[in-house]
Amino acid sequence: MYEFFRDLDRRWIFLLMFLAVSVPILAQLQFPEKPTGLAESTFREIDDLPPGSRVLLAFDYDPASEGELGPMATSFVLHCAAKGHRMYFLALWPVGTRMIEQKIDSVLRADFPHLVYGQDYVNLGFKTGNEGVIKLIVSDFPRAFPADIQGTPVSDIPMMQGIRNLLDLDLIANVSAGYPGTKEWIQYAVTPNPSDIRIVAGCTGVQAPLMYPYIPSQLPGLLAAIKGAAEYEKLVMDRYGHLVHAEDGRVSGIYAEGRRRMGPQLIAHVLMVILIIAGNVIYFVGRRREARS
Amino acid sequence: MKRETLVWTIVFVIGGVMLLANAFLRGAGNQYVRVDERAFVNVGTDDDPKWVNAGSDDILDHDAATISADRRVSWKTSSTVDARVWAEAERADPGQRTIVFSLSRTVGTWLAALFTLAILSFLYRDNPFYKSAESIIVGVSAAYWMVVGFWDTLVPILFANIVPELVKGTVMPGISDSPAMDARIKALVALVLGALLLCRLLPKGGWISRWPMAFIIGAFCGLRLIAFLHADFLSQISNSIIPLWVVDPATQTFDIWSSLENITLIAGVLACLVYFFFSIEHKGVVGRTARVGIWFLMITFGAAFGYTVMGRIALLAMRLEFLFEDWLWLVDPAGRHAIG
Amino acid sequence: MQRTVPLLIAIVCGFTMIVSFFIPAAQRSGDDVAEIFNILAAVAFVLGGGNLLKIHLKKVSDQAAGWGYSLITVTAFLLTLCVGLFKIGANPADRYPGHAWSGEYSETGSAFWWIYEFVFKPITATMFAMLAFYVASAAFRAFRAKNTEAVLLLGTAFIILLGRTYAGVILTDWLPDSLSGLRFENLTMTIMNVFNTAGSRAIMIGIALGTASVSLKILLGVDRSYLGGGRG
Amino acid sequence: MNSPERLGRRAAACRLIPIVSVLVPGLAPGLLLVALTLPLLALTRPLLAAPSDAPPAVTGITAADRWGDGGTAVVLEWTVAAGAVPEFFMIERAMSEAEVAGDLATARLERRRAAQRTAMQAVLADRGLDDSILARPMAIEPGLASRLRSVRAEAAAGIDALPDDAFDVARWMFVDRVEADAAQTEYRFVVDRLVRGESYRFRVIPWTGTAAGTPAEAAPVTTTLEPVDISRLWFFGIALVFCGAVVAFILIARSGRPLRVRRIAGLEAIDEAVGRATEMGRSVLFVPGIQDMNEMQTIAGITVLSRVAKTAAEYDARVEVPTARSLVMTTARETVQAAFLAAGRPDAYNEDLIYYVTDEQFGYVAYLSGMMVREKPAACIYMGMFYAESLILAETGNSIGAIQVAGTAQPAQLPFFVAACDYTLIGEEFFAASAYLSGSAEELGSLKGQDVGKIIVAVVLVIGVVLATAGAMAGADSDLGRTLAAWVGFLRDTVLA
Repeated sequence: MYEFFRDLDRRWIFLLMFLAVSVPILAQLQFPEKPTGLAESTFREIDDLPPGSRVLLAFDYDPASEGELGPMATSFVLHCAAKGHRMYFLALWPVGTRMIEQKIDSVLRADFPHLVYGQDYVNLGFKTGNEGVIKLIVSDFPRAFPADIQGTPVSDIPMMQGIRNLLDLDLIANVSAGYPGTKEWIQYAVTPNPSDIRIVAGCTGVQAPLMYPYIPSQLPGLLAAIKGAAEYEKLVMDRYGHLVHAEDGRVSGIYAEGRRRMGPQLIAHVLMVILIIAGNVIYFVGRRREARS
Repeated sequence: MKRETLVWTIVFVIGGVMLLANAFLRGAGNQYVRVDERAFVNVGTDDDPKWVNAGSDDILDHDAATISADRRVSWKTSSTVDARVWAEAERADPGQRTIVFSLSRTVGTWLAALFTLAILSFLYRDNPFYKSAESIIVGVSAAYWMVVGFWDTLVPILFANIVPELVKGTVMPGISDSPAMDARIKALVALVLGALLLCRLLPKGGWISRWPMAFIIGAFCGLRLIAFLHADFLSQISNSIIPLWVVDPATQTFDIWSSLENITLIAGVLACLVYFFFSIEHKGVVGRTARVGIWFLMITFGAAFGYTVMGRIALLAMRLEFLFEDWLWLVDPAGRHAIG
Repeated sequence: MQRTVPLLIAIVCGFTMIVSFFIPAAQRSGDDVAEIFNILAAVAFVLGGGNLLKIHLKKVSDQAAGWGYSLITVTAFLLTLCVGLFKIGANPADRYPGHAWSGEYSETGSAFWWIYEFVFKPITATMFAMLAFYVASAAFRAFRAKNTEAVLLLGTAFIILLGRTYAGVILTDWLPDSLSGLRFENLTMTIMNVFNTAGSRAIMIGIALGTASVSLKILLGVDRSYLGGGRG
Repeated sequence: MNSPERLGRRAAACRLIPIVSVLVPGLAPGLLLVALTLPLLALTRPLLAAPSDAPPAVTGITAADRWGDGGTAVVLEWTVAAGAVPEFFMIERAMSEAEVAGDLATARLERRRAAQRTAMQAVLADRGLDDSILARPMAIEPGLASRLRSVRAEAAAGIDALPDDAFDVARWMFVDRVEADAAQTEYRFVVDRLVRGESYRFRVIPWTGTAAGTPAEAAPVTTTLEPVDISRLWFFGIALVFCGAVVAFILIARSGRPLRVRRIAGLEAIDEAVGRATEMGRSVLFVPGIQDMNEMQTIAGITVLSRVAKTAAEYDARVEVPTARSLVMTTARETVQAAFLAAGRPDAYNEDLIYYVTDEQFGYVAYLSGMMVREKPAACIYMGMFYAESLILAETGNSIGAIQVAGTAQPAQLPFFVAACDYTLIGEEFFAASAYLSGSAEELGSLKGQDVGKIIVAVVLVIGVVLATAGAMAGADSDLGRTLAAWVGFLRDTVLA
């Protein structure tokens, strides 16, 4: 028995890992999520705003990180729509516009058909210039975005009336996969105006460690990787899930994407932990046997 | 050995039959595309063409009836759509031609799935499927980066500055035919160095290829020396200049936790630096400090390991989702294939 | 001659780059050198690709062991090269419909795109995904509490791994608020902000010094091994 | 306000009606009203924006080229009257003729397109058609097409006839926003990222709440180029001290004085690994990372290869070097050939063992994994820049039971090498490896120079931290606290900038 585990063929471990990831996908396993502090504070930042507040949704990511960030973006949009906030979409990444359109299609047009473009949400599209754009909209929004993605001047868009600069918006919700992203929003928008601009963000696992220094004073809410996405998704769906149920009670799969992707993640992490423990048990048993002999 | 071969053959035959049945009975793995036509009309002369998009308002400024067919150009583009979209279009208008089945992309999806399986099979042991996939990727990727280097570097930076007329007339109609002087000089220098580099192929005089290598290594040594000292060295020191006595700005009282954190941070940086010290053997006080330094490094490594694991599992999950969702249609959580 | 001239070239180029950093008029020279390097690297594909062909064709002609795989490599290489260099299946750019060659070589729908999408991407992505298996096997095999260093390494990884799942939340959620610093999520934060920052800072300072020192040795001609000579 | 501008605004008002009604058919009437009033609001905006509480204009504004740079920055200075300090200032730059002309051309084109669309929609509406047929313009019947052609020409001519000032094109471009402080009356701001040798005009507008004061414009200023970048002088000094220390120790070593350095465990392992490979009759695999020759880690890896190859030549072991870059292959061949020559075994050198695989990271890894499993090298040495492939290589190497020594300065990959290899050279140790392996006194001298660098870090760090701590203990409001904070600021922003 001990010998078997000591000389364990690593292919058994590979098989376990394969099962740990594939079974939850095939079974569409979902686990309960117990949202942690950061996801809750992200939720509260958006939820505590009075209905009709203005929320800037900055989608700075691309299809490569869609796996981790897509569910966050979906939940942000759903949450804002459910609360009746006005949504201002923009992107500092060129392909960000595609991500915006995708979420507008799959969430707003599909489940909130009563929302009106130009009144409840507007897609301002992509603007080149990285942090320069952020600096500019902090003081002069219409100069950076004189028109929306279809070229309609902002003066003709009802919900853009009275938007002089970023300080006129109530919250920034940023989904970020790198540069430019959350770090730049914090450095150039929040840091100079700590009392006027608030931001919550969702970012990839690789990015997350770099964001911790900003919590909580500059960054009150952070969703880190797929785990953060799943927790926030749960909070939003628990409170507002009834709004997106179809007549037959079915819910579109996109609203469970985060928790679904967390299934393989959780099992695989637990497997990793078990493997570390098992490895050490074998090591110590082996040491004791050696000592005895 | 014979017996093993037989077992594997049976496994593959049964698996293959099931895959084909899944494909033909359920349409699993089928790919559909939306076809769009792009058409342009030359409203200028043959020598000085002026092209107008036949799908835009601008074409209305010209009398289309008078433009002969040989002055029109058109081609089709296609973009992948979900099977559900195709099914809906078919239901609305049977036999429609805008959203159609794509054989090349369906074959591609199958090929991609088989390659995925071939690579994964290496985990069991080395085998002909893995070897084939490996041979293919070595050939394809070497050529891929050569093509990228040709079209993205050689053509726009080298050729466009050395033979601008030729490049403008063929592949990059948008460039200027009189490039800036400094761009030309740069391109010429690169051309000469490149030619020297290729001297390696000559039977004699291969040593001359050391010149361009010396240029590269020398120049980058200079650049990196400055860049690392300027960016990493100075900025890391600058970021570490923090007070060990932290006062909470809100309450104006001593903040013991933040102070402890800062003290640990500075002590950690200094201890790690002692570990990297080469002049003194790691004994006595220095040895003990270096030991603390190594502890900090180990915690750093543990943290990086833990954080990276999460992303790696997500990568595997994405690959398996491709197999189960896009290829086999075993699961359909987002309702992409649902027909009916 | 064979060794002195290149050494002089390296020294002159290196010191020119250093000096130009302090002279505003020359501060862009680093970008120029980078551009020239890119061109040289692209030219060098001739050497690399030629070598690849030479090795595999030799195997094929010798009928050496596994020559069939070499044949596959050569075929895949030449096919991709032709498809990409001749822009097969790529349409002209919308702005220049009259120039058949003006299109993007990797345009969606072109043959080169097809190879990228259905051959290159799945194989490289799966190779990348293999890491999930290897981290598991490394965790089982290498994370053993042999000494203090190993305990710290695996302990930190353990906390972070657990803290990133539901399991971690359950394990420490009962802690009262006065001990909230010990909850996995807060522990993670302290590890990242204090220990990880200290460790990475020292590593980065060390790397900067090491890089500068190696550069200097080369520019002073102390280390000439890159020229295939000098002391060794 | 002149009449053409009114005309322009009215044209804009006409244009937006169809757009809005397309968007929200149900709400069209209400929105129409909004849409019609918006341009009016826009017209009255200048009137609303200058209420009586607008802050007074700034005085004494000057713009000067910043000395000691590449002609990329201008220093603006201005003052405000005490007691009338606004909330913040907006800095603006006058746009150049070319910029204005470009914007104007774009605006004209857009306006023309919109006017033509509107005119066409009117024609179509008369015939009871909607504008969906415009999606396929080539299919429109000739009679209608010719009618559309004529209204398009009319509309275009109408827009072309408008003078330039009918277009609302900005003449000033936003640069930055400067927060004001009630206790401060003199302000200084550096406008960066300008073009050398250009003439610039700047203006400063004070703002309080939503009210803007009158802009104050500075005299035009031309950016000039200076021979030396003075902002980098401190850095020059620090670099000089460090490089001087390295050079000094190399000279000391040359003079023959013995230098002592500590041992590094991983390095002895390299010779051992090559020896073991020889005994077992198997090869040594050397991987110089996946980056090109412009990366210092690759160069450092090649210098280690040079020693490995020499040892291998002496032991008569086989060293295989697959590379991911063509230039690395070229350089590695030179290096190994020379090493065999130096070891007195030029005949044993085989060029074909150093070969190019592919530039693609995972293609290279796929090849290496397969090759390692098939050829089972006895020792695997990884020295250079690595990314995600580090663990794939190290785990595969482990599975075939090879001795593995790794060295990299890529912090993110160190954990994987540390976990899976027998020995790992961490960061700076990796760069020191070639000096150790060569055993030459000169190269060991350079390591002493690096230690001087570490002493500089420690000294500066301790001084800075002591100053910052003393400042914090003295309190930010005390004079001492302020002075110390200023010193820390000088250290961080000027000396270490």
